[in-house]
Amino acid sequence: MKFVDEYREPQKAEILLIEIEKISKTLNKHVKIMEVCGGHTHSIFKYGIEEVLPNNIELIHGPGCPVCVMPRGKLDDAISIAKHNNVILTTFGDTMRVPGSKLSLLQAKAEGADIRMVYSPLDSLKIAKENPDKEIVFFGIGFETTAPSTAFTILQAAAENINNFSMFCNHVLVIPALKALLDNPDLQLDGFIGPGHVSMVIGCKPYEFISQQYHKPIVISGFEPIDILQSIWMLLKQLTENRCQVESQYTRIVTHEGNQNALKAINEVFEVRDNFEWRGLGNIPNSGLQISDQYAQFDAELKFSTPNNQVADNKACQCGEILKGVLKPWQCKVFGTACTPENPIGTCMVSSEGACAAYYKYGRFAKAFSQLKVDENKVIA
Amino acid sequence: MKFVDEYREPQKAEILLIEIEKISKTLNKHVKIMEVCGGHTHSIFKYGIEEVLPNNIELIHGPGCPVCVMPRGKLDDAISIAKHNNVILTTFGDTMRVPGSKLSLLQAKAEGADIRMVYSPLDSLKIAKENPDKEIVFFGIGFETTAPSTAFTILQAAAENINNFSMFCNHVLVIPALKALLDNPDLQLDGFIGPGHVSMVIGCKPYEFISQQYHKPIVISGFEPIDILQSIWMLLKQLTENRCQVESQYTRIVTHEGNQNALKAINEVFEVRDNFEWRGLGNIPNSGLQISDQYAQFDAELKFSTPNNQVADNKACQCGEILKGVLKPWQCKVFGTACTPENPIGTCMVSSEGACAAYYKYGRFAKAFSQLKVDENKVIA
Amino acid sequence: MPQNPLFQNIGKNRAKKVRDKYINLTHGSGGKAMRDLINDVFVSTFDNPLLNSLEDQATVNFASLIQHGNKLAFTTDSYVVDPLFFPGSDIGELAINGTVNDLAVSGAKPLYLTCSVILEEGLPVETLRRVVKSMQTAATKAGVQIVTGDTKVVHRGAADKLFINTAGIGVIPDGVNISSKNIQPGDVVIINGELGNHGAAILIARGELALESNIESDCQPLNDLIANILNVCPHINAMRDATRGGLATVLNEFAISANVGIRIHEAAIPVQEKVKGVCEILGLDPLYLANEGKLVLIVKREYADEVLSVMKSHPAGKNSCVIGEVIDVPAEIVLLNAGFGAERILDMLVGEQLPRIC
Amino acid sequence: MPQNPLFQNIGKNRAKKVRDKYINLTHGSGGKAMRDLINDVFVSTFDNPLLNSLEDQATVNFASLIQHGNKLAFTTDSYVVDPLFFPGSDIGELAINGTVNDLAVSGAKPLYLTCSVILEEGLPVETLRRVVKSMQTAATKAGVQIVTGDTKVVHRGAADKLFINTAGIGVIPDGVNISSKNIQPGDVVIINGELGNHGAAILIARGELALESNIESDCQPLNDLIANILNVCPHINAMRDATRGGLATVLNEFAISANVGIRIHEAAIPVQEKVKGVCEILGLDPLYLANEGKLVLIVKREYADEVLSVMKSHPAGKNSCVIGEVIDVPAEIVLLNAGFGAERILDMLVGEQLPRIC
Amino acid sequence: MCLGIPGQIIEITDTKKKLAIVNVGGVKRQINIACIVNENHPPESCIGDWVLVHVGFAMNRINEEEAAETLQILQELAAAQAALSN
Amino acid sequence: MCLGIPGQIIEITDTKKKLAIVNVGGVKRQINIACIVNENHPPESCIGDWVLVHVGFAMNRINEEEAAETLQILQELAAAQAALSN
Ligand code: SF4
Ligand code: SF4
Ligand SMILES: [Mg+2]
Ligand SMILES: [Mg+2]
Ligand SMILES: [Mg+2]
Ligand SMILES: [Mg+2]
Ligand SMILES: [Mg+2]
Ligand SMILES: [Mg+2]
Ligand SMILES: [Mg+2]
Ligand SMILES: [Mg+2]
Ligand SMILES: [Mg+2]
Ligand SMILES: [Mg+2]
Repeated sequence: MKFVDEYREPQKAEILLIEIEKISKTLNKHVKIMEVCGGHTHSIFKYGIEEVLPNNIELIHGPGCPVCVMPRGKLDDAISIAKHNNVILTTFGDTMRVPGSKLSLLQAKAEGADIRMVYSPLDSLKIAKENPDKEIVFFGIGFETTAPSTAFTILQAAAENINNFSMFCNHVLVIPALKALLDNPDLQLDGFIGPGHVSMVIGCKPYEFISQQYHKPIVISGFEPIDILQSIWMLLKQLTENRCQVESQYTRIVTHEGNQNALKAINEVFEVRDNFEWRGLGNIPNSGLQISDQYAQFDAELKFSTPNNQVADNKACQCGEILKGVLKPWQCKVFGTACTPENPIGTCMVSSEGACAAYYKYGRFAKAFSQLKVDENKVIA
Repeated sequence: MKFVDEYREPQKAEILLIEIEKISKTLNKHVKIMEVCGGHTHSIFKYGIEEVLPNNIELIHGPGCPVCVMPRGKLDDAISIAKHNNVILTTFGDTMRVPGSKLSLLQAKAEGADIRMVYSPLDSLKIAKENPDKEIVFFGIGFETTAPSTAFTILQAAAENINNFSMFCNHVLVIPALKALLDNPDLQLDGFIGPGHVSMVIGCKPYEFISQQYHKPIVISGFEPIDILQSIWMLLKQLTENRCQVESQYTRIVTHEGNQNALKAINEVFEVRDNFEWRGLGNIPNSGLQISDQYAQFDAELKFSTPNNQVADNKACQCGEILKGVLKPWQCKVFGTACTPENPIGTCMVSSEGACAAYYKYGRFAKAFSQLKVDENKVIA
Repeated sequence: MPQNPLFQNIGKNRAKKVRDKYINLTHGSGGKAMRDLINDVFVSTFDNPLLNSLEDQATVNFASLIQHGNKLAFTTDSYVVDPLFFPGSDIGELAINGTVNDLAVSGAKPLYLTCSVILEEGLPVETLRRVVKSMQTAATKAGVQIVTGDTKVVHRGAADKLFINTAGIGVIPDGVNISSKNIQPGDVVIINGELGNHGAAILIARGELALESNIESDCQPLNDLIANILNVCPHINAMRDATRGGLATVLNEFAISANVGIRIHEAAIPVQEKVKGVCEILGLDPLYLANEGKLVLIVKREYADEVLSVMKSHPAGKNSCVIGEVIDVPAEIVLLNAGFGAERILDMLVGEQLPRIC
Repeated sequence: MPQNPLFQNIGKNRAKKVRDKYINLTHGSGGKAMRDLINDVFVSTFDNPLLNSLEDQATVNFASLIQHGNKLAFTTDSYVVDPLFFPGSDIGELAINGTVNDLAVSGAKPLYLTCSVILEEGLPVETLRRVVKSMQTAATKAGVQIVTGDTKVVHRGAADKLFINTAGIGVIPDGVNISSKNIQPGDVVIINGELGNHGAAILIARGELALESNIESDCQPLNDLIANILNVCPHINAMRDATRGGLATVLNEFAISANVGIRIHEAAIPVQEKVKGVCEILGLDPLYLANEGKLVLIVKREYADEVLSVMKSHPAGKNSCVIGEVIDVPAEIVLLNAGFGAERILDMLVGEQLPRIC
Repeated sequence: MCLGIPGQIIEITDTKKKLAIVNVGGVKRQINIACIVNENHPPESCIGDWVLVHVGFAMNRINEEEAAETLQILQELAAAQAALSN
Repeated sequence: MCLGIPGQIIEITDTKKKLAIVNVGGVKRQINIACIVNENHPPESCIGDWVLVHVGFAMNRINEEEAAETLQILQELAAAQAALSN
């Protein structure tokens, strides 16, 4: 596949690894790089990138998985809406196994709630038209990447006058979260791998505060292994050259200004919430979106009363520390024992973009493997 | 079971058969007795009574099976009601396999109509309460035996203010049908076995015209084999004694005046239709019931528009002649070949109360069996 | 070996207890949740070496089979009964006994069964556990092992709670040749007890007709009874369990298959008073009602007494009796003798007495 | 014999064609409608002497079995795939090939299958006929006979259209001993072609995701391919068809069962471009996608070339290739080599990729 | 269709709606007794009554004396037949 | 969640609602192209465009020149490495 296969070729990875090796030697210090986006976390583990990096390059996995940062109370709210007799809750597959305080959506579905996975929020409108007697509620989650699609969906519903559709809006914003992270004194980072698809919408400009106020370099990156390796290399170069700039490796997709149509739709349909609770990170000011007054008729929060409880995380759960990059997954006591992808305690164990799930699923024993590298049994070089 | 087992004892049957044998010899002529009620037809075949009667006593099977006299158009109407998206049609199991012009209720159900068998019309009210969003329509059929139960059901619906219940009323009356039969010059009968359960409601009085105007004897009978044999014996006695009276063998159930509560309910809820079409018999004046104006809100004919077509019977079908007692089932060309209980062409082949079905199911080869009576292989005497 | 402590946990982490209260789609996905369900619910209950290997198939040496006879019997039935639990039995016991009986009526010693379930999303896991335990109890009683299986989960509304399929194999002893083709005029018809209990029990348990009674299903394995019969009389002509469609259906199948007539005698057919009550209320005929532990056998008249006496001495045959005889004409017809000289045809069932009884 | 002309018609009247357009409850009642359905749809299509006797079980002499080997293989699977017909195959072919393959992977020659169907009231009879014909076509192709069966009909809404269960028996030749317990470090992993076609085809056929592609299911019988392999190399260590849960699941099952590790190489695993496309769009992994004609086998390295060459010369194995090797540590773990020195765990599926694919 | 079956009323469940439990050969069901009650025979007095049950309604009380009389006729016939054959 | 995948637009199905068919490795789906159209680039002109697809939307056009440049850097690195190792 064009624009995919080229960025997965092992030979290219090897070229970059040689450069990274070289430059990390010249740096001669331990370097902590945070990949902000869960998509990157997933790719890093799927392709085993962490394992092939020099020992002094450490990747810290950031809070950029919308599923992982979803507080339990919000799940409970979604379930309470879904349990209404005449409601069909539509949602991306990613949310199905996230534990609420009692149930996940998957379990609520098993108990009888009509919950349907959709590929696109637009599919909800089709379901709404096919089920005029039902209320269709889309469980909107995601960062700036996804917000344009839900905004356009609401605009489309308004244009077509679809009155039995609404959205339970839980969009979150990357920039306020990054600010919160950077203000955390526990966390010492040397640079960031920037979220490629969020940046496709918002452009490179909004990151300038990172280089200007916090003096950290950031490279906005694509999601294929070559993209990520190249971004790491670019970051290391900034570090050796004592630069701290907003650079983009993902120039084939990301522009400086972002996508104007997408931003316009977001601004039209949504407004920024004063405060939004992130799992593990607590309330972050101006970090969530809600549906604007003009489109209030599509706001499920106004159509349905929800428990709207703040539910404390499981005591054992260290997701907050994981999301902040302060702890490694295996430092959580329940990692891989009580907390596994099949029975997650925290959200980081649910989506394969969560650091805990990624470690468990792909790299559980990565340290162990390093001892096993030389293997005479290999049949394929 | 009390009031049942006593009337099924073979020894008692043998006593009566001896008397019948004796009396039929003294009569010394071919005697044609019509059992009016399908319940009798069913018992006669189930217990093989026809076979054990003397050769000069012939039983003619009358039109007293409410399923058999149902015209195809009425079935089509019921199906058209059932096919409404929000309708649940409730019905006695007996009607399920009756062929309409295209489908039976069983087939309409298979094609998606919500049709439910109930034991009692009252069960429809329960279904109505459990399904407030649906319209529940009871397919009311039956003679005077059944009309009180549907009348009380409507009274109950009115008392409880159940607005999503109605009835498609197809009740028919025995007396006008008997009059029509007696006026048919083709049919020469010597006497009637009267319908025991219809008479339980209407009493013995309404039959007096038969003895007084048409000078035929009638004995109202129970449904067990002893009841029927005793009634035949009583009829034969009237014939030898040149009497023609309304007698009752079924005195444990039937009174002279009938059941006043039942009659009152019928008169309150229903009124007599000027005309009603009977399958095979055509229109018979004053032979059907419809819901009275006072209970019009429960009249499905007013709630739903139906095709209301008169549909001609299949050309091969001789049901009319069978129902009038003019032909024997095996004289119909399609009997047992194209027309079988599993694929009935006419209604008389559907219910086991229909003469054709009874012959096919129980007595198809009765004539042949008479040659096989002596059988040395019998292990049980 | 690497020393990472997490690494040591692998084995322990692999097979888990099912913690979900309700079956969900992941339990049929082929992944971990399914593996856990299979291990925790099925394998731990059915627990036998053939099953525990968890290959895609069970394998048995012919050597161990041939000791029982010279022919293999092979059968299958799906069970969709509603409700799942009913007085006297449940779908699990039924799924074992039904298939055991279909093997046993060939004279076979039933040996190995499969268990394939279709689960509806939302089924309480506890319900499944109960059913599976009931299957194992029945299997133990019947002396069979459940050696391989399959699990599917379908969306809510795509199945009704739980369906089970069991297939079975057994071995027919040398010299036993049971087939409806063997039936000859002069043979007698024997049954092992009262008819219609299962069908009546299900009907009442369903609750739709609001009937109340303490009728219990007759669900029971017949293989031990049959082994006893074959012990004293290997020359049984034909044998079948009277399940869906009841006695009337089995007799009609026999009559058609052997091109003979069969006459039975109403007065000789045992039916419980309560079952008669249900039939009278609803206009049903107990001869068409389903049974799940009723044997119909056709033997030469000369063996009848011997067979009857061994049957009566077995708990599953206490009320055994002769109910009729095979005749030459009319062929392919079953006759019912009403007792006062009258006979009538007992035809195959037309329409349905009851759906979802097995 | 009596001369009544009606009497002469009995035989003819007994077995009828099914005239209904849609399945209704009487087709599962045990009565005439069911008999007609069985005769007209199943028996007339599957048509073989073992089935045609219409007893409650099929019987086979051991003598005819033993000629093929010394062990019996026995398996079952239920098929609930939605939709019933999909590019490249349908539920009927699937129900034969799936069970044939579960037998064949033990090295057995598949011989006899059962066919048990659960039909939803309202199913077009024509749909059932198509499925049954497809079963027979597949059975003929695979060289097996359908020898016994069962039919149930449930109310509309109590099942989704049509479910099939097939159980199967086959015979394992002397000297063949295939079991995941045999797997040893040093063995190599071979598959017979591109992965994920079946799962992707079903997903697209379902239409819910509004994807369009001409991906066809790989549904095919593997018994002939396997017989060829065993011909040149009876010493296959382990073999399994990669169905629900995909290649990843089979390899994990192997690793757990044999207490070994397995390493596969991403670059060596064949996946069609279109299947990759579906996976990329939906975030799925082709290694977890279902297949219905894909064999995973583990052989000693010394046999690999020979096995591969016989596989490649068979139509069902044209794209066969070695994809990995068995290692001693980490035990019970499957590793995926990404190609530039990086390795990661390929775990069992958690959650579901797709429901109702088989 | 005109199926009717004898049963005995064993319990009154709702005097207002006139509902009772009938026992038919050991099987119980709730039925409506509106057809058989009046001022002289109120619901409470129906316990023990034998009735003819049709589609969930008690249609009439069964007259035990009349029932006995009907059977009595048969006994007389039998006696006469026996006398004759002796 | 932020999954995006390159595909090529092969057909415009609804210019008003801004719907088009995208081809991803031989698999087609209808997507919304509202994010990538404006006066200068109306729907009709999108055929042949490579776009990044996310939850049924074309989020951005893919810049082929930029893509080539990114890879060019790698080639240069490779060349340098080759030179070095020679
Ligand atoms: S292991 Fe589980 S509980 Fe612990 S931090 Fe990770 S997701 Fe949270
Ligand atoms: S055989 Fe059929 S068509 Fe002929 S009269 Fe009887 S029911 Fe009517
Ligand atoms: Mg069977
Ligand atoms: Mg029991
Ligand atoms: Mg069976
Ligand atoms: Mg059987
Ligand atoms: Mg399976
Ligand atoms: Mg299997
Ligand atoms: Mg194919
Ligand atoms: Mg399988
Ligand atoms: Mg398999
Ligand atoms: Mg069966």
